[in-house]
Amino acid sequence: MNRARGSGTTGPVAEWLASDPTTPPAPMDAAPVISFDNVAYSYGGGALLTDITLDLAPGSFHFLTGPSGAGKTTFLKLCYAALTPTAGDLRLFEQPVTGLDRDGVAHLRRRIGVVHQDCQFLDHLSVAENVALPLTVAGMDGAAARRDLDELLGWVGLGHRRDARPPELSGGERQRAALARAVIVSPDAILADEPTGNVDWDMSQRLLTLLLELNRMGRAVMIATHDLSLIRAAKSQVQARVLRIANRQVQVAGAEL
Amino acid sequence: MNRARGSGTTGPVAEWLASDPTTPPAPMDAAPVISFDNVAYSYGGGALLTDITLDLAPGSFHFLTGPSGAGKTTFLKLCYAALTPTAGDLRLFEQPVTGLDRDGVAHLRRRIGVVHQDCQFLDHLSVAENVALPLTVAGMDGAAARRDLDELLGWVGLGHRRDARPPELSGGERQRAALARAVIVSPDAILADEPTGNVDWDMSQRLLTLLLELNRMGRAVMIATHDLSLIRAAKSQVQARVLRIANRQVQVAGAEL
Amino acid sequence: MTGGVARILRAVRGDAASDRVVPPTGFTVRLTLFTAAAMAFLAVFALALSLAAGRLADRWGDELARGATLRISAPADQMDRQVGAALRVLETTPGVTDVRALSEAEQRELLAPWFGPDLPLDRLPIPQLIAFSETAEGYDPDGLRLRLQAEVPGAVLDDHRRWRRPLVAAATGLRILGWSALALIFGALAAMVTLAANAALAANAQVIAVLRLVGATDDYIAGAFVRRFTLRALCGAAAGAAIGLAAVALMPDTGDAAGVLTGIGFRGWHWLWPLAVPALAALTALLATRAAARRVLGSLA
Amino acid sequence: MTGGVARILRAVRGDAASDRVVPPTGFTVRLTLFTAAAMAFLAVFALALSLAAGRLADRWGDELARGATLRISAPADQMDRQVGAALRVLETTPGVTDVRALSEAEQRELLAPWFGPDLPLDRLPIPQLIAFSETAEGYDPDGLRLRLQAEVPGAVLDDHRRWRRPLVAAATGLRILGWSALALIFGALAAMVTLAANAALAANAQVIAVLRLVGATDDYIAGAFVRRFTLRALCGAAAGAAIGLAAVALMPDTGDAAGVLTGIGFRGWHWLWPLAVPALAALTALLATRAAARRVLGSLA
Ligand SMILES: Nc1ncnc2c1ncn2[C@@H]1O[C@H](COP(=O)(O)OP(=O)(O)OP(=O)(O)O)[C@@H](O)[C@H]1O
Ligand SMILES: Nc1ncnc2c1ncn2[C@@H]1O[C@H](COP(=O)(O)OP(=O)(O)OP(=O)(O)O)[C@@H](O)[C@H]1O
Ligand SMILES: [Mg+2]
Ligand SMILES: [Mg+2]
Repeated sequence: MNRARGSGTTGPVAEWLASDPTTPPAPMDAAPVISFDNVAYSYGGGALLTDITLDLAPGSFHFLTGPSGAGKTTFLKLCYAALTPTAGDLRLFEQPVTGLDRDGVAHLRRRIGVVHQDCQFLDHLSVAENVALPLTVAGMDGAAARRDLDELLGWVGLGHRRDARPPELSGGERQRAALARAVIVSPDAILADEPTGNVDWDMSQRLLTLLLELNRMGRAVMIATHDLSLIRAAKSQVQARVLRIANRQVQVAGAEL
Repeated sequence: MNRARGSGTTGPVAEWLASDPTTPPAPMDAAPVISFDNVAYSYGGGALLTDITLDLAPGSFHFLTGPSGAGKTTFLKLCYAALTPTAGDLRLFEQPVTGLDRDGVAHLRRRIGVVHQDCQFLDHLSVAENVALPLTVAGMDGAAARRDLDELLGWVGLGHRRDARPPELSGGERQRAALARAVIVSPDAILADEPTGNVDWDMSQRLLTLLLELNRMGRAVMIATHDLSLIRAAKSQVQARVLRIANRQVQVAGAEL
Repeated sequence: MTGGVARILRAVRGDAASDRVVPPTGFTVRLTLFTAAAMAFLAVFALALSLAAGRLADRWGDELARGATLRISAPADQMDRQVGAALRVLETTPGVTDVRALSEAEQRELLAPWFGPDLPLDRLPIPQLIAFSETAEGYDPDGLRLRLQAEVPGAVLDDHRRWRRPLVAAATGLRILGWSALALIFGALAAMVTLAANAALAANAQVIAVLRLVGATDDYIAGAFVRRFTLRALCGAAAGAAIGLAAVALMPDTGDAAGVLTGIGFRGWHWLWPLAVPALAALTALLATRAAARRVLGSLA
Repeated sequence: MTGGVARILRAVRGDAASDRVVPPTGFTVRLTLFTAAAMAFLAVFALALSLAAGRLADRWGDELARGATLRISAPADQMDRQVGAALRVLETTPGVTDVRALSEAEQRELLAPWFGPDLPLDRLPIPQLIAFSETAEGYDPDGLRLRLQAEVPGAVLDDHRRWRRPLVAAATGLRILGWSALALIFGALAAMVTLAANAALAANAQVIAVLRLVGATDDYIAGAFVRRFTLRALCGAAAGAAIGLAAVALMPDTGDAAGVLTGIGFRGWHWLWPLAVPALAALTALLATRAAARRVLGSLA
């Protein structure tokens, strides 16, 4: 895809949430957002992940499962260039990660929204400022962006907490703020690590809806989770692929899920 | 109860795990471990919790549920004196928390094992040292304690990671280490905040078993969670009470769960 | 107070477990080490300066300023009588001591630079000099002048006071400057250690939270920080003081000729003073860190 | 190099957004402020000391040490001839300049402290003094003595060299001491700012991780830290230098009499020197923080 993102596409939350659910998904034969070719990773001891060959197309929706400690977070970190493969060829937006310098990685991150498993914030800024951080860093915080911010905070149920400091949030509120921060710039790819581990069922459905809408607008979405009911709920609404990490391999899970 | 805990009872993990499941529970009419009398709490704005009147008996098993942001973590923090009630009378081991000085709180914490929602560790120590930290602080780290430590680490599936540093753990591994740390001294009360939010179903059953064993030995256990299947699984094995926070009140949920 | 001392001693004695439990405090501790060394180095210099200035002030005050002379010019036949009268006057003046007429040899020595060693003193109408000292209380030069005018008409009192005052004032000022520099240096050390300890404690808020969670008391947590900063301040200050002492010892000593700074250095038991610097630095660090730890721990839940 | 300067300027110019995004760095920044102030204060003093020592060394080297005297004792009838011969010898000696026989009034003034003002110079066999100066190259005292021995038997050369050398050496040593103290002070400032910046960066590892996660570049992150530390160093050093200047200005100036330290102070355009101290401190802080930020950011993923 490689579509240049001008300021016009900045955080159009209103647009996503109002978007016609029948909008056709982005063509699946476009250039992959993330492309693994025989990638392996090891933290120094034995290999944790080997032989990963996989393409994430724009507009695709993936779940990532596997037992605790299997390597889900590690896999996601490879996807946003926080880790570099120990072997194989990994391309993000068609650029090989091994050829990226630190500034290259920084600019790449602006096209990828990430929800960390342990959501981290700038504790001296308000929740609203934290959610708007990707806009601030990219120098895109205009009036339109601010309107979108309000709407997004309302959707994830943080409208009344927008002026709180992150340490004053509950666990679930932090996760929602992290998700809001990840999607505020409407990035080309959204990677979420257990985004619903600390929220109740109703809220997890709300968050899923948000991600589904973004996916319908052509964004690639990948969610690492061990919550099978979340996967089932999503599968009823979108054509999602479930990846399973087992025996150091990333496999596409069958229909049993 | 107020039973003095000598060094003989230090971390007898072997004992719990091998303990006869028919061991009679501690008498429910003993003095309550934690006793709320018309307690209220507010972070400064409106009241978050009001009118809490509740006793936690030794050997009792409680679940705490409620939507995200309802006050589950806040309630637990009151239970281990990290917060002081803004109104009402709260007693921990029959001592009023308002009469406790900082050293009093410190000594109280040695009788209460806590699993924080965001598990925090000392990043410069190994996982094993972190799990043994309550023993170290209390000056009880003898050879027996070290044997128990190994067994406990094995049970929560961290035997092979014992020499890793906490930042090198996966999200689920951190939660398991936090639970192990909370139970290592076999404290009189165990308070766990979403202890299974990041682990898969099999592991959550393993962790539940550990807590059930401790409960069978007379320890009071309270688990805040939004995972209804965990509650269902526990209810089939123990007489657990489910508390639900709604409308700023802590209510005992009916049989519908 | 003794309870406080016992607590301090207990705090310093150490506990390997609690030392290990608090993480290496990296830069802030290195900063303390460095600051203590730099401050001790400066303290040794300030000390040397103060002591040298003190010696100078004493010397100027005692010898030079308190030595005065009386010059008697008279016809040869009246000389002995006038000298005798002057000696009597001086000996009865309160505040005057060590009165002594200069011998011929002494006068000759004083004049040699000007007239060469073979001056025929006996053939010249050279005045007689009477040297005397002043006690600590001093004498009244105007009263003395009046008495001499009446009894010894040929006497001229050479009072060194006119250039004594600024000199002694300068030396005393220098000594005050040295001691206030010392106070300033220890104040700066205390401030820097406090800030460094605060920074270390603030950076370790999570560590403190974890330790409180598992039941560590404030003393246990603070102890590790206090010991670490005190020990680093002691080591740093010892190194700094040693370097400072070496530098002072290496300074060229040109004796009295060259004035104040070149006379810097320690004499006799004064060499013991700089040894107190590391101890004082450690004490400063201990108190500063304890105060900081107490404040930070109190502010955390 | 100009690219580097442009980058530095860009870094200092500031960006409100990135300044806000980095949290207040509390104690470490306060530490920088304080350190810069203390160091600037000391730097001003060291500067004053160096400049005063420089003045002293120049004066001793030029005036005092280069002045020498020749004393001629001779029978009255030979005096004029010998003085004339001595003047001729001196005027033809390389390295000797400003040769001048002292007038009667000058000799009287020199002797007044000893003999009183009404000394009958014409009736006394008083030697004649000839004063002369030495050029920068100096003269050969042994050669001069030999020539005088032959032509002016009554002449005695009073060469001040024997006490000139240690004095000039001392003043020069003092000047070197002052400048090395300055270098040391700025080195210490750089070390402390580096350590403080490192501590600040290390304490903000989470902030940096969050900023990197949302796509902030290293320059953006480092810029906020660099600006903050540079500004604080500038402010602190300005305050410290101002206090130092005030202290120097308030020191009692007893003129030449009191030697080195009491003559401390700035003369003429030398007052401009201390103004450079804050600028230099800011530059030091800028470079130190930039280096620290680059290192820490590079070590974080
Ligand atoms: N920095 C590191 N250094 C060494 N080992 C690491 C590091 N980070 C993770 N690991 C190890 O790699 C394995 C995979 O970790 P990862 O975080 O990817 O698991 P995960 O699938 O996300 O698990 P969870 O569901 O518990 O979050 C774990 O065993 C973990 O201990
Ligand atoms: N320190 C604080 N200051 C102000 N408000 C706070 C503070 N801590 C928590 N809150 C607010 O109090 C409410 C309850 O928080 P709490 O953490 O107890 O919720 P919770 O039930 O644990 O939620 P979750 O399931 O999301 O963890 C939340 O709205 C939260 O924003
Ligand atoms: Mg993970
Ligand atoms: Mg919570």
